[in-house]
Order: sequence, then C-alpha cells, then structure tokens
Amino acid sequence: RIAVIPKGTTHEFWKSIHAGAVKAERELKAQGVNVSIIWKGPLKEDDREQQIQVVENFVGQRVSAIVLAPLDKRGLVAPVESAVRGKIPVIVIDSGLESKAPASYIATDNREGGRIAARELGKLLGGKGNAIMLRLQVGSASTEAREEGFLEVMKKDFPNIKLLSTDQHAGATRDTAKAVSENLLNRFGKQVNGIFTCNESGTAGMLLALRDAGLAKGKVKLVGFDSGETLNAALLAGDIQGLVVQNPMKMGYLGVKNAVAVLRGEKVEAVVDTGVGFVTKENFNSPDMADMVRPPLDKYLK
Amino acid sequence: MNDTAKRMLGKAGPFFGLILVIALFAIPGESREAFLSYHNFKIILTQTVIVAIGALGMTMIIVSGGIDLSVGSSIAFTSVVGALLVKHGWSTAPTCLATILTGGVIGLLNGTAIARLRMTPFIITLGTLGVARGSAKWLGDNQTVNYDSSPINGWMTTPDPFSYALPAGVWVAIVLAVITSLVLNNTVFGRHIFSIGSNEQTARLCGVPTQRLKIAIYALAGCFFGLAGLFQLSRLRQGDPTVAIGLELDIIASVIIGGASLNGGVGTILGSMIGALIMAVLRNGSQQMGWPTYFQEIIIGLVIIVAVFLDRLRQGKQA
Amino acid sequence: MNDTAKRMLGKAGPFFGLILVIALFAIPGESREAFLSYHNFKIILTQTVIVAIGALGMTMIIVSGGIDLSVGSSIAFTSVVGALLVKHGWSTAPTCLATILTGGVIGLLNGTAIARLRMTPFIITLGTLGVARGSAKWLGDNQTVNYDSSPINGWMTTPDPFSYALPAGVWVAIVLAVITSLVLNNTVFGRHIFSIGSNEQTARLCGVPTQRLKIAIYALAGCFFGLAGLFQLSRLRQGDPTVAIGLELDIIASVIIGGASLNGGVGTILGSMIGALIMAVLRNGSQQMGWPTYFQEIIIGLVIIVAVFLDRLRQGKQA
Amino acid sequence: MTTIAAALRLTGIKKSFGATQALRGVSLEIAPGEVHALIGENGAGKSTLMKILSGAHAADEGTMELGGAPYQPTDPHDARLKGVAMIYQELNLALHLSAQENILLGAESARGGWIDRTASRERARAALALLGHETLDLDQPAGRFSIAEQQVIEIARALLTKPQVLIMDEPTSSLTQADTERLFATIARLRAQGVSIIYISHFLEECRRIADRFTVLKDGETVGAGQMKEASLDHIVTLMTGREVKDLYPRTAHALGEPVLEVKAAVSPLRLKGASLRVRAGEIFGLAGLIGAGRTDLVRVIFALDELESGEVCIVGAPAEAATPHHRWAQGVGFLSENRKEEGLMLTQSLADNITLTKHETFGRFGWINGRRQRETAERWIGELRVKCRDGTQRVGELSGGNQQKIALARLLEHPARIFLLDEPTRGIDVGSKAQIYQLIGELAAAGKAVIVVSSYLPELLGLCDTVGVMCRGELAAVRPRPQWTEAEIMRVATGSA
Ligand SMILES: Nc1ncnc2c1ncn2[C@@H]1O[C@H](COP(=O)(O)OP(=O)(O)OP(=O)(O)O)[C@@H](O)[C@H]1O
Ligand SMILES: Nc1ncnc2c1ncn2[C@@H]1O[C@H](COP(=O)(O)OP(=O)(O)OP(=O)(O)O)[C@@H](O)[C@H]1O
Ligand SMILES: [Mg+2]
Ligand SMILES: [Mg+2]
Repeated sequence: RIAVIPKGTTHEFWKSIHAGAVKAERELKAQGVNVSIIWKGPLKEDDREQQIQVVENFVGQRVSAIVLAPLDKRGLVAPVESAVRGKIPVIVIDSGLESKAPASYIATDNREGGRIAARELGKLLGGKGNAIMLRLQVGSASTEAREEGFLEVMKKDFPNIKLLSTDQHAGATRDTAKAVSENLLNRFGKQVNGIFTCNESGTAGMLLALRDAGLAKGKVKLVGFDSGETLNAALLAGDIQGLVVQNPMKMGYLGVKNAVAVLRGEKVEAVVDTGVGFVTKENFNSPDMADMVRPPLDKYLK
Repeated sequence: MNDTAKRMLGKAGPFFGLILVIALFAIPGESREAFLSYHNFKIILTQTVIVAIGALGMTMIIVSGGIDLSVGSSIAFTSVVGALLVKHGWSTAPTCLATILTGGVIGLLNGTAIARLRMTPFIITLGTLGVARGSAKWLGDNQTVNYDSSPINGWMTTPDPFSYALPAGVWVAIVLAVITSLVLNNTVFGRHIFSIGSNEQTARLCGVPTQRLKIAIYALAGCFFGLAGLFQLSRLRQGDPTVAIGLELDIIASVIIGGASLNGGVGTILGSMIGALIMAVLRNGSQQMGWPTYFQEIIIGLVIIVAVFLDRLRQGKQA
Repeated sequence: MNDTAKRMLGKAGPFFGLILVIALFAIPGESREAFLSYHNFKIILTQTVIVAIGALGMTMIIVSGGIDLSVGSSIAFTSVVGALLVKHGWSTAPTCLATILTGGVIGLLNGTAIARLRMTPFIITLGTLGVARGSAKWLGDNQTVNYDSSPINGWMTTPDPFSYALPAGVWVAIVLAVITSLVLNNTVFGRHIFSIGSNEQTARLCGVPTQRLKIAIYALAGCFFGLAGLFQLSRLRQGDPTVAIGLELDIIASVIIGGASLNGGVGTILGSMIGALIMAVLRNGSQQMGWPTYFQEIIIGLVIIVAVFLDRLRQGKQA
Repeated sequence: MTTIAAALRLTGIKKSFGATQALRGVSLEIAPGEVHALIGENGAGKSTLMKILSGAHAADEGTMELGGAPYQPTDPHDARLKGVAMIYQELNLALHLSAQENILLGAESARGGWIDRTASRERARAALALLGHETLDLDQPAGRFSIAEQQVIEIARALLTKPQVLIMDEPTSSLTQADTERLFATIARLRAQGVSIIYISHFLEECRRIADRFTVLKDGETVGAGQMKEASLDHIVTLMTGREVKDLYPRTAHALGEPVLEVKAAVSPLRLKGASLRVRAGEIFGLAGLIGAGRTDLVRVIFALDELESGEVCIVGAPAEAATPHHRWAQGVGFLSENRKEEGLMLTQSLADNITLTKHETFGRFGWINGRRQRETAERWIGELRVKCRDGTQRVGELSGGNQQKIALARLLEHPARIFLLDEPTRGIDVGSKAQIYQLIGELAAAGKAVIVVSSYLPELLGLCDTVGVMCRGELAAVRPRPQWTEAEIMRVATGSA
C-alpha cells in the first residue's frame, strides 16, 4: 500500500498527478506486483498543519511507502524523518524538502520554469515596455521559485523592460486573484504591456480581469503557468500568449514507480527532473505537448 | 453642539467611516488619480456586489440574534449548481431560480435545525459550512465546472469597460438593499425579526411565532446567498467549489462594522452596505497604493478598528 | 430513569459525543485496527495539543462573554517571534518566556481596547487578526523563518515514533487544563469571569472590577495563545507566518461543542478539551477511512451537528 | 354559589421542572366577569399555573376548558388568538424596540404585512390612556424607561387585544398608588364588559378590594378558596403560610446616631433636579414618590452608578476618592437595584455564587474559594428568608420571581456594609417573608447601620421607616419624621398639589 499525498485535490494539476499514479499502479499490477495506492490530500487546501497530520496518520497506519508533494520544504521534515525512521520510505514529488531522508525527489525545475516565462515574455514584448508579475501567496515554495526565476532573467536579460509591480499576491482563489488583478489593471492598465502569473488560479483570475477591462486578445501579453481547460481555451482564443507547463502525470507515475523500486531494494535516482515546456497557440497540438496540456485523465480516473 | 447639526451628523453618520477610508487613499499623490476615477469606483462597486448581497441576508440573521458561518460554502455550492445547470443546457431564468432556491433550501435546513432542535446557530452553520463545501467539491467532481457561455456571464461587467454604465449586479444589489431595508423597518415580518433578536422570550410570549420566523429568516437569507452564488458564477464564468473560502468573516465583519450587534436586536441595512464598501475600498485602495501584502493586512486591520471606533464615538454610544 | 443512573450519565456526559465519534470509526472492519491502536491515539493527542491550549484561553474569554478571532494570527505571530529568537541565538528558556509573553501582550492590547474603548470584541479581534498576521509576514520577511536546531523541536514528538511515551506537549496541555479548570471553578478570579459573562451589569454593580478583569482575561488567554504558538513552532520546526489560518473557527468550535455559550456565563474546561478531541478524532478517523476529501468534509460537518445535538438531548437542556 | 357557565375551568393540573414538582394537581374555576385572586407564598406555583394557561408552558397532566370547550394552547400566540392574554411577572420587553412597538408586539396593525403607523400609534395611545399615561414618549426604545414605566407598557400591551380572560401576575409590584388606582378602574370596566380576570398579588388588601373570589395555593396545591367578602385577611394569611403571622411590621428598637451619609443639592443628567438629605447611623430612611419622580436616580447617584451633574455626595468617614460602584462597596455602601433581572442577578449562576458575589474574597485564602463555606452561607440565607429552592447549587434563573428577589436581597444583607440602599426591596415578596425582611432591616438599624428604602408601597414605608422623604418631579420635596406623615399627606406632596 502506497500513500500518495498531494498539496490539494481540486486543481487539475493534482488530478494529473493522480492519473500518473494510477497509471503506474495499473502497469505494476499487470506485471503481477500487488500494489494499491491511497490518494489523500489535506482537508484544508494549502494548509501545512493539515498535511503534516495526513502524513502522521499514514505513518500511524504503517503504509508501505509514501509519495509526498510537501507544502513546505521545512515544515514537513519532521513527519517525513519520523516516517523514514519507522522504516517507511518516502518519495518527494513536485516541491523540495530540506532533508536527506527521502529516497528520491521528482519535480519540475520551477526556477527554470520562471526563467522560461521571462525569456518568452521578453521576446513577446520585443525587449522593451512595462511588465507586471503577480505573485501567488506568501509561503508557497514552488511559486516563489518561479517568481525568483522570472525576476532573475528579467533583470539580467531585459533591462529595458520596466517592472511596474512585483509584490502583490493573488491569494488562494480565482475570485481573490480577479479582484487583485482588476485593481492592478486600474492603476497600471494604461502602461502595462506584459504580465506573468505564476499558477493556474492566478492566471485564470488575471485572464478574467483582462477580458473585463478590454485588454485581452493580445493587447496586453499574458504568460501564465500550468494548463487547464479554461486556460487552454483562452490560449487558443489568443487571450493568453503562452503557458509554462509541467508534466504532472510523469511525477505521479515516477513517484509510485520509484517507491516500489525502493521497496524492492533497488537503487533509484536521487533527483529526477520531469521537465517543463512552453505551450503557445502554435505548438498546442504538437504531440510532445500532449501529456502536458491534455493529460488523458478520463482513462485513469474513471 | 446644537440640535440640527447633531441631527445632520446623525444622518451622515453611517458614512463617516467610509469617508474616512476614502480620504485615506485620496490624499497621497501618486495613485490618487487612478483611485479617485469614476472607473475605479465602478470596479469597487462591482467587487462589493457579492459581499453586499451576502450581507443583506446576514444582517437579517444577525439582527435576529443568530449567525450563519456557512455563507461562503453556500455561495460556492450554489455557484457550482448554477454552472452545472448551465452546462446541462438549462436556460437562464430557470437556472437563476434554481440556484437561488438551492441557497434557500440550505438556509431552510439551517433554520429548521436551529429553530426545531434549538441548537446554537454557530454549531449548526459550522456543520453546514463543511457539508456544503464538501458537497460542492463532490458535485463539481473536485474541479471547476466549465460551460460554453451564458447570458449570466455578462451580469458583472459592462460590454464597454470604460462606459459610465454600471453592471447589472450593482443595480440588483442596490435595489435589493432598498427593498430589504424597507421590509426590515416597515413590515410586521421585519419588526418581528428585531423583536426576537432583542428578546426572544418576550417575542414568544407576545405571540410572535418565533420558530417559524427563524426558519423564514434563514431560508430568505439563504436565497440571498444563492443569489450571491449566482453573481459569483457570473464573475468567474465557471463554477468553482473552492471559491469564497473565509468569506463568512468578511460578510459578518461588514454587518458588524455597519453597527449591528452580535447579541441581536440592532442593525441596519444601510450600515451593512457601508460596512461592505469599507472593506472593498480598503482592499482596492491599498492594492493600488502598491503596498506590500503584509502591510495591507496590517492597515486593513487597523482601519477597521479605527472606523468602528470613530463611528461609536460619534454616536456617543458607550456600549 | 432512576436517579443514580441519571447521575452516572451526567458525569460521563461530556464524553458522550467523543465516545460516539470514536465508535463511528471503530465499528467498520478495515481501518479499525489501525484506528484503535495506542499509537494512533498518541497521534491524535499530539495533533490536539495546539487547538487544546488555544481552547483553554478561548474558554475563559467565551465564558466571560467575549470572543477572540485573532487566535490563529497570534499563534502564527508568536511562532515567528519564537523562531527569530532561536535564530538569533537566544537559549530555550528565555525564548519560551518571550514567546509566551508576546502572546500575552497581544491579548493585553485586545483586552485594553475592549474594556476601555467599550468596543465589541468581535471587531477589535478581527482587526488584530489582520494586524498580527500582517506583522508575522513582515517579521518573517514574507517567508518562513528557519533556524538550525533547538530543543524546542523535540517537544511534539518522541524520539522513537512507536514508543509508548507521550510527547512533552501533550503533558503540558493536560497539566494546564487541570490548573485552568481549578482556577475557573475555585478562585475569585474564576468566579468573577463567570459573573461578568452571566450578567456584566450585575457584576459591575456588585463591585467586580469588570474592566481590569477583562484586560486580565484577554492577556492571560493571550499567554495561552503564545504557548500554542511555541508548540506550533515545535511542530513545524520553523516559524511560519501563514500557519493556523482559520484556526480560530476550530478553536471556537471546540469550546462551543464543549457546551459553552457564546452569550457567556456557561462553559467548562473539560468540555472544551473534549470538544478539541472530537474535532481531532474526526479528522484523523475520516482520513484513515480512506474516504475522499470532499466526503470527509461532509461527514465532519454532519457529525459535529449530531454530536452536539445528542449532548444537548442528554442534558435535556432545551435552550 | 354555583357558577352557571364557567368561563374557564382547570382540573388536576400538574407540572414539574426536572426534580422540582411545581404543581401537584390544581383545580380552578372562574366565571365570566369575575375577578379572581390567586394567592400564595413565593414559589407556591401561581406563575407556573398561569403560564400553563397562557400557553407559555405545557401541563404534564390535567385538562382545561375555556367557555365550555376544551382548551389546549400550543403556544402564547395560540392562547392570545383564543382570547387569553397575560401580564407576566418578570418584565418582558424587547428593550431595543420602541414603546409603541412593544405594546403592539404580536398584534401589529398592518395592511398586507406593512405596518400602519398611524393606526398603530392610535391603538398604543388608547391602551396607555386607560392607564393614564397617554403622554409617554412612544418612540423611545423601551430600555430607556424606568422599571415602573416599563411595567405600564407591559400592562398596556395586555389591554390592547380584547381578551376574554386576562391574567395579571403581580402587575402592581412596581406601580405607585396613583397608577394602581387607575389600573383598578380599568379592571372594573373590563369586568363590567364580562372579561374574566385572574389577579395575582402579594398585596392582600388590593386583592380584597377588587376580587370577587379567591383561591389559595400552597406548594403546588389548592389549600383554600372562597368568596372574598366572607374571608378575613388573617384567615387568608394563615391558609397561605400554614401559620399565623401576627405582626406584619415588626419593629426592633433602635437609636439614631451620627450622620453617615450626606447628599447636597444633587442634580443628575436624567431626572434628579435637586435633593439634599442626611442619613444617620441606625436610621431607616424611606423615599416615596410617583413614577419617574427620581427616587431611583437619587440612590443610583449615591452609589456612583450615574454621574452627578452638580452637587455632592458625601460618605462620612470615607475618603472622597474616585466614586465607582467598586469603591462604594469598599466604603461600606451596599446597593440593591430595582431591576433584578438586568442589574441584580446572574441568572445562569448558582444561588451560592449570587449571594456571595460581593465578598468572594472572604471565602478562602490567596484567591482560592472555600466552596463549602460559601454553600453554608447560602444555606443559612435560604433558611432565614425561607427561599423555596432545591439547594444552594441551583441556578437562580429557575426560582420563582419572589424567591429571586430574596436572593438579591440576601447578597446585600450578607455584605458587611454600613449604608444600605434598597430600591424596592420587597418587590414580589409574599406577606410572610416581608415581615421577616422588615425584621432583618430593623436588626440592621439596631446594629447601627443606615438604611435607605425606596418603595412605592406606602404602608411599608410608614410601617418601617424612621424618616420619610417624598420626591416630586425630581426634587426631594419634604423630609419629615414618620409620625408626621399619613398616606394622604404623602400623596399630596408627591403629586405636587401642595
Ligand atoms: N424554569 C424552571 N425550572 C425549574 N424550576 C422552576 C422553573 N420555573 C419555576 N420553577 C419552580 O416552580 C415553583 C413554582 O414557581 P412559580 O414561579 O410558579 O411560583 P410563584 O407562585 O409564582 O411565586 P412568586 O410569588 O415568587 O412569583 C418554584 O419552586 C420554582 O422554583
Ligand atoms: N437601569 C438603568 N440604567 C440607567 N438609567 C436608568 C435605569 N433605570 C432607570 N433609569 C433612569 O432613571 C430615571 C427613572 O427615574 P426613577 O426610576 O428614578 O424614578 P423613580 O422615582 O424611581 O420611579 P420608578 O422607579 O418608580 O419609576 C429614568 O430616566 C430612567 O431612564
Ligand atoms: Mg410568580
Ligand atoms: Mg425606581
């Protein structure tokens, strides 16, 4: 029995990870290995304390292994180390953990994702103009890495692009993101040329605000992070110019695979990068983007 | 102070806190122009609609001496229901009706449990908070519910973003506020709400049907929450089961800032609407000022206290 | 029912809801063994510590007829302060003292504003909720505060996760609960808390120094929140400005589930502790059942209502 | 005498609250147009019986008939529709609502759900006019009125609907004589219209004056009934208490000492327009006056509950430091509010906690309370004042009205004060216990304490006090030794017709 613990359960991103894990489970079963995965997120989304409780509870149940997307790089060290001490191997996916205890770390290079976003936005703007970066939430490690990657490249490679605002947070939901976006666009709408938003809900909120303010359709270039039904449609409609996408299915898949491998006593790679892509209207239908933007969720989750 | 001046101040009174907050953002130079524009007030009004409609229902509940913690979850639930109905091809009018009534049914259940089982509203609605949120995720299959398009999508924006027209949602909120205020002050139903909030025992002994009344209050407030859910749907153009988390605190705060008492018997619709606006202006203004998020939180907290304090001072009410 | 049986039930009473909840998860087959193990109860107890310590302070406040919404933010703020102190090389004892006192100072400010400005606790502490949360992020520079290591880290775990020993935090919570309960029931201070919650006017007329008393209550409760922040620090091993968001609802719910009334004058520490345990068992149990998250939310909501309802039934209290 | 058609018939009514059996099988029969007095000690079950009649409680056993048809009200609303209205003993007002709204509560004038303000105002005025209070400000929130005015509002509410049966549970407990007279006139008028009235009062002479018949309750049982004209007062008292009460106003010999309290030209922002008085140790000082004359204001000012606008209050022998209730207790001044529900009792707390609230500190060491001694003290007072209750741990809210008053009084008597301010101390207390309380007050005076008694019950003032002051429109109009006063003289000064 392998526990797979995401950060939340409602975003499409986590569904893809779930699908990947199920895919691995089915493959292994077909090979005659008896595995079953338990998919369980924290009850309150994005709540560290809750996720710690989930991990503790699984340790209490003595599952065979844990695949975890930690909400915090330090906060979950204690329960993970306690699990490993209890002879339960842990595979970390998606976000890092400051500990040597986990057997393997499988993730997107978020900082690199931020860098890609900056390069592409810089290109879209022709290296000049005004840009805004909308952060997600205080304390969210993966998005903070994206934000830092973005700022790093912007400062280094595009000195002529002026950053109008980089310290506002979109908050937890699409609605809070939309309100913040509206307020920012009211202030800077006349000057801004390009915007980077660093996760799905933030991008969705900004998209709505741009449409309402009449700034969509490329008048203001929007580069987002992660894909999803709404965002894909907006990309094809030309309201979003590009999305940095990750490969969550692969994370889930490799997470379970590696967990089984560790249980069998095999060696696994300590760090696995699942790669990022940049999807635009043009390459949307190309086959190498398929897993990233159109994960076959129905095949595994129904 | 002479009497006319006092009465004038009394009338302008509820706006006191609001004026204070607007002044706070209007004085400094840089962001002033953007903040004081007509267009920005349009944005603020639009952003207030959902909280304001929720606060209408919440005012009735709080005046009656109750509380409803499930409002955020109810909004999420009803917006998911609305999105599913649109997705299944229902036309606009039945969708709206069904969404509002869904909110009404949640309220009806809350009210029935509170009135018949005589349990504290806090516990019942805390339970409903979980149940409604869970059910919303379940209905939405843990995802946002997307649909192609619907006239509902246009209610919270104007076709031309720079026109002087206000979105339909703003008008609906204003009209409902006027009606609710009239009902609270001038109908038997309204006065009975005040009476059970002021002294439930007395109301019962005087022949006010307290149980039925409570059920009616929660059900009606539920309809308001359903309507708020509908506008939430219109704003996001998708049903989102995770929306409006923690909104109950914002809505309750609006009502309390507006002068209502959690002990019941006191409160006005005008006050609650101004309370809702104060919260919205604070958020909008401090974001436009470009303050860091943590600083916004601090300022908003302080201004809430100061605004209410000044208002109490003005009223000379020391209780 | 005969008298002795009734009295027995009365004594066992507060445990009623808890037993019910445990029974709920103990009956079905699959997860039963894991759920009913000693080790799992150790986990549950550890997970209850922070809410329980918060509930101690909150019980005093609610019994006095007040409320404190800022508890979650206070816990975050004090845990950041604690982490910074450790990082700056303070040793354990002064760090603990300073962290607890930080909570006490927040409570002192709340209490002073409530008693002297005579404003509703709801508004004041809603303001503090924002201010403390913002200040925590500011102090932590929008990040978690990390430090190398500290003895504090060990207070919420045992070296061997499967040993029968309980972590220090659990013992601290138990001892404090006993002391607080004794103080509430057997000291002048405690009885005065009940008196102002039951009828503040009367208490004032009878010479109870209501203002000073309120300040003392909030300050003391603040110390409890500071202690909870310390254990939060111990649990996360970092100061996290975003921790414990929404925890106020959990803590207040525990107290209300435990039989206290938001109108003041009623409440027991035993009840509140059991309320906190009920919440923790519900979370733990429903996770172990392997239900989907949304289903857990629904069940937890329902069970809270049912547990309180049965408890009220048992007491035959219809108010 | 046989009643032809009873307007109301109750048979074998039983009711218990948990372990307390309040009614053990009471029967009662009332004819149309009859005024029926219901008499009994505190806690005898009078209010409980009437609450069953008005639908506020449900009976455990027994049947009721109204106008020959079975009658079983589901709630007060139902009872009111069926023609039964009640004035409750405890004031029942929604304090945030205006006087007008309180009078019309549950019976609003409305068209299609919208309140008709003009009609409402007229009806409220008409009801108040019956009581001679048509000038009351209808738009003030009820909470701004004095207790006596609140009582008037409460009575007006019951007169509003035209009931078949009107129940009055101690309507005059805080009315002055003039108002009582007007109420009696109204009662006579209603009786002439064929309304049956059940009248509960601890003022037996009132009952004698207006009632046709009476029923006496004791410990939840009927112990006697008959024609009022044929029964002597002593007979009724003996039925009530089960013993003979010889002297209703026992006097303990006491001597007057040095002045301990001086009030000089006190003026308050509310009603007090000017009062000067001097009270000596061992003196029982009575304050008489009409509703709103400012008696309550005067004692509140003395106790520093309200601020003085001008003038001075001087507690002899105490430093003139900050005046707050807290300090007043420390200076040896005790105060009993006329409003026991709002300012007198903690209804959710135990008898013991209530009685010892002002001196918790003395029940133990280092802030820890010795619970046993606290309970012993409570038990002592329960015995002394004959409080009907389970024991000292019962919650005060569960007691009958008169017994609650006894608890509020017990707290004050327990406190080691030098000066006692008693605002309507015997409100709602039965005849037998009153005598006991007068005895205790006399003993206080004998021990050299000063006592100020505010009362609207003139026989009480004349029977108890050494000195009586009469207030009129906010001014202390005259202070004279008791022998110089008669009831008529007090009324003459109080109404300002001198
Ligand atoms: N809600 C209650 N809970 C428990 N006991 C009650 C309750 N109400 C009344 N009782 C008890 O019932 C008995 C009768 O009370 P009731 O109020 O009818 O007395 P009463 O005759 O009206 O006395 P009084 O003259 O003091 O008003 C008392 O012993 C009282 O303690
Ligand atoms: N609890 C209270 N708090 C504040 N003010 C009060 C309170 N009770 C009474 N008052 C005020 O005191 C004044 C009442 O006059 P007061 O009660 O002194 O008259 P009184 O002569 O005692 O007559 P009675 O008590 O019979 O009405 C009113 O203005 C009333 O508003
Ligand atoms: Mg009575
Ligand atoms: Mg008075």
